[in-house]
Amino acid sequence: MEEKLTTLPGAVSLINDGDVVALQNMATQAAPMALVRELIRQQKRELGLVVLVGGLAVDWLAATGVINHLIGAAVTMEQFGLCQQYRKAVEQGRIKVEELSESLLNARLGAGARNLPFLPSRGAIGTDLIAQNPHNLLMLDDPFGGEPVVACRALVPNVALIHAHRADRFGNIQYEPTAMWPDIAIMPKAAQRIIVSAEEIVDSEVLRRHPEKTILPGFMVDAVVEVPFGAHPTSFYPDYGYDSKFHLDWAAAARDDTAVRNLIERFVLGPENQQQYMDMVGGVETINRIRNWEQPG
Amino acid sequence: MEEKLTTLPGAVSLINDGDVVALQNMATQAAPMALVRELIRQQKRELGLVVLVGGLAVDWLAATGVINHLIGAAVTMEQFGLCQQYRKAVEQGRIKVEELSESLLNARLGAGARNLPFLPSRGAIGTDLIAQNPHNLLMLDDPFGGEPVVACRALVPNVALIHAHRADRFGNIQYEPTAMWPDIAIMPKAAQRIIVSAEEIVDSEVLRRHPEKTILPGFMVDAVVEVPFGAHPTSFYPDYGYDSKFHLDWAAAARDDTAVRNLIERFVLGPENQQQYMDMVGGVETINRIRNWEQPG
Amino acid sequence: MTTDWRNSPPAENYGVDELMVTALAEYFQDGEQACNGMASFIPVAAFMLARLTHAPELVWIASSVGLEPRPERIPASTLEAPLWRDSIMYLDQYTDFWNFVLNGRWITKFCVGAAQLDQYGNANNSIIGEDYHHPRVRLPGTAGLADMCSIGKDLYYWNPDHSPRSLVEKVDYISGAGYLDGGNTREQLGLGGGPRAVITNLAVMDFHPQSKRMRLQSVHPGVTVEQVQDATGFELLMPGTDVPETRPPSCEQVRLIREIVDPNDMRKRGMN
Amino acid sequence: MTTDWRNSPPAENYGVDELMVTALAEYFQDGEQACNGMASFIPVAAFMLARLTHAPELVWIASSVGLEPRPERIPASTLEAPLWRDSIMYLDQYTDFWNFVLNGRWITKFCVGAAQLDQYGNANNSIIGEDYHHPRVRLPGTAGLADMCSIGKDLYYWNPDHSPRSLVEKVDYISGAGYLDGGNTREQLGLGGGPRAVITNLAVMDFHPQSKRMRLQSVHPGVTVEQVQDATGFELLMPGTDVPETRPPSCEQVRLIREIVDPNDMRKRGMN
Repeated sequence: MEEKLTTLPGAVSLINDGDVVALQNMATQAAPMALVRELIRQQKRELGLVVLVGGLAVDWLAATGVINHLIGAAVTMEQFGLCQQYRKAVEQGRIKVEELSESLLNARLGAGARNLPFLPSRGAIGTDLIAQNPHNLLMLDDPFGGEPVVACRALVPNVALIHAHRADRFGNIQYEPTAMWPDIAIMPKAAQRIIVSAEEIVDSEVLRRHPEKTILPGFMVDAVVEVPFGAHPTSFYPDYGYDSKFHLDWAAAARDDTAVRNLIERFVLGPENQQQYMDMVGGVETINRIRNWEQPG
Repeated sequence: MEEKLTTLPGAVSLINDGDVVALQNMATQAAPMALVRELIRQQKRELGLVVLVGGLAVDWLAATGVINHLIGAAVTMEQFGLCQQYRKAVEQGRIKVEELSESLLNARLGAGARNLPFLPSRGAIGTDLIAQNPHNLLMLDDPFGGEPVVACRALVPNVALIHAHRADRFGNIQYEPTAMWPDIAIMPKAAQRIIVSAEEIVDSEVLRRHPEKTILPGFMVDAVVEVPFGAHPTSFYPDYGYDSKFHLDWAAAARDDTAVRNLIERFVLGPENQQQYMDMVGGVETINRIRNWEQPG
Repeated sequence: MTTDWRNSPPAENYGVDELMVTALAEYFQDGEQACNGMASFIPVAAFMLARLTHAPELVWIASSVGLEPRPERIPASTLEAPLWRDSIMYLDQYTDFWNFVLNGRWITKFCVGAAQLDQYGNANNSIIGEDYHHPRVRLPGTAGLADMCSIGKDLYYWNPDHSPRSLVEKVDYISGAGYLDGGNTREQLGLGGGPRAVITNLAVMDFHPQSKRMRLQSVHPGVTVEQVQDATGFELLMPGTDVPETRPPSCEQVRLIREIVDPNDMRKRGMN
Repeated sequence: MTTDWRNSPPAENYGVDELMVTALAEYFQDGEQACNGMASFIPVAAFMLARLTHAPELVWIASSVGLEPRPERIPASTLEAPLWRDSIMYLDQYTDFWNFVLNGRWITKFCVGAAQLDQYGNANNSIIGEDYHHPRVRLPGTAGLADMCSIGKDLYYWNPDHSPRSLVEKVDYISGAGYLDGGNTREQLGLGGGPRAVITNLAVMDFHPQSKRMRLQSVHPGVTVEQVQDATGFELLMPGTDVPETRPPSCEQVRLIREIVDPNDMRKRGMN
């Protein structure tokens, strides 16, 4: 099997300015945050993002000018509120948004994965989403005489970024049983390249003990990197919960550009590796807190 | 939760003459054979079958006049050869066949599951399958200007019959990691009713230990029956292998109507319950053999 | 867990959050399936309460992930694992949940919060302003709302801040189809289901069967019809008779909410 | 497992089954993905042999279920668990395998057996006879063949019984699209890929680049061109030069097939 193991800089160097990047992310869950920080460190520009529900990662990428458009169903940090940097960028016209409902996004990605020109959905009929987006969404008559559908044009992201529980050095990717959102179930299958960070790199023999947990075969994966706590500050069930303190600090700062710059400098640009990052965000104290899924209130 | 536990006769009494029945079956694998035998005992008539790849079950149902049409991608017992009773019935015009490729069948069932009028595929373009079947397959232009697709009309079977590893009395169905063919992954989701036989009925607490193994929620399932070795003589990984001896005996008899009647009488109509059936097919000797996946040659 | 909730007298002390929970819970019955999404403390409390009282057979799919979970109490997120980890089944979103939802036979009722809701029950969670590409406010986005609104579901809107900002004559952007321009304009698109009720901190509304305009159904105890109308950005239709009072929670319902379902008062986070 | 297969001399004693395995194995290279279906002993032996010799990085998806399995030997079924149970990944058919296959970037070569194959590489596994609803012979059905033939795959037909019954001028029913009526008729439907080679017990054939008619590529040692033509139900095109001989298996290849890959001679079950 072909070697896919590399470093964070090496993995992210596979991404080009202008790429459309599918990002695993559900509000406060399971985002490949170490890969996202590396995107910022490498000063990528004019990226498009594909998200089901983007969270803090989107706010960071908006704050640092990495992205200029977003295709997705929502951007929010759930109980930590809206993503203020993203919101401001959209309001100022710096980020264009192609808003899709979940079924329309799933259909666009499903078509991309299966090399179909489109897949139909019956969701979102009657909303403004469809008339807004004639390039990718068209009403289509049912050839069998039933109700019309929304034809959703195939979406093929250039890259998918995901975080996984474990992988081998050949890019076979395993995931523990958890909420399998479409961002992990269909985005990578639609993308041209797949970059994975994993909590741990293990011997292939470990994967063979549970072949049902393998979600992506090595031949589909372009790069894999070992990054413990690579989803911090988002949660990564069952390993660790989201970091409330970190999210609250960001939410408190995110309307203030200076405060934002300081946080980005401190947590994104400052640490030279994951170990330094984890020390910076609280080290063992934080690790113990998120491992116990302790949340304030 | 609502009680779904019943008996084989009770479960199969939910099926009406003329129903279209989706049958889990891959050549020699994982067919709900106890439910199939009960269909024959209850002398159901004019059933349609939906199969991905039908095997011995289809031959039994053809031999006993239970089915008069079949929608599927193939019927074969792999190394045990073609299903001769089915073959003869088709050649004599007693069973009509709507032959679909796997991607077309998946598309028809996927549309049925998701309440869409159709789903597209690019499979089978250029074959005679499409012109043969204008009621359910139509070439359709891509509204975005790309290549045309085959629109595959939604298929909603009246009933899906499946065999599972375990279930609770409320119809929550669990499956061990194995080959998840489309007959288990999409057929039940498309069907109006679901009838399940399971190797064992367990307390719901047992299911909670592995929620990722639950493949169907109780609210979708209409009836569940405990039938140990309910897939015999097909295999049911990891529990037991296919019964080569049984398949060979059937294959040797299947061109001879008298021999077929004798086997049906002996194995299908004779035994009054699963215990008697298992005794009839060789009891402990057979059980030990199939548990060890021992195959001749 | 059996409690004498049927004979429990009306509570004297309760919060409007608790009243919203009990009002919403009434719509969910045995044999139905309910699911919740993000930041949905009021619906989650309503489902959990319904299961403890009148609808023990209500199926709950927590976070649209976990079937029949048993969280000890409502945690700080209605999307994260503490809510659903102890489940009978984990639903894969792409292959399970969306198949079940789109099928049309299951999960026929859906609870929604919307930044704007108009007199025909159209919902907006996308943008405030005139220009989609330069909005005055970028809202989170439609997520699954646009789907739920167009695939035959009955929709129950909860709104903890009944105001002319949130209940508007016309939404700036339709990110969830209600009755569109009213009358039969929704039916003409072949859409079943639709908005059924709007439960706010002041009142409960439904929709007129023909015109599909929003109609006052009941006012909460202590709230006047005038207060409701003043807080609404369009003219509410009135019911044929006098406007009744929303049934207050019973003592037992309040006890269950406070002691069992939500001792950490997460539902108050849903309130403004 | 490293063996000196590169310098191994041609075998003197080998069966045509072993020659078919080595001929098919040549088409599969490092970095590609191969999958097999039912009763596919010759292709499975070819993949396993290729991985032991020239293509150690050939990815194998056994039974279209199991990624990189390590069966001790070929079992009695190429679809059942003994082949794939020791895998790195179990591919769910509906959500994994068909997504990967349809995607077009992976699993670009597919091995096929067909009851009838015609001069343009159209395949029939459906019916023999004139009347689809009253066929003379009901064959098993197309299974995944119709898909593989239309979604841009390169197709490799194996046929252990080269005869006018199996190689026919025109198939009774097209259950797998080859070059249709030849020339550019396949391209006109927007179909990429197509039949690349036909490996029988007598010869190897390919297809003429323009006319798309089947063309003799090599005859197996000891077989004459006349024998091949006599056993074919239509006129075979001839290569520009003399018809070469199919390369026989090497001693080491034969040893690997007999001792490691298939000591139970399952591949002979694929022979008539």
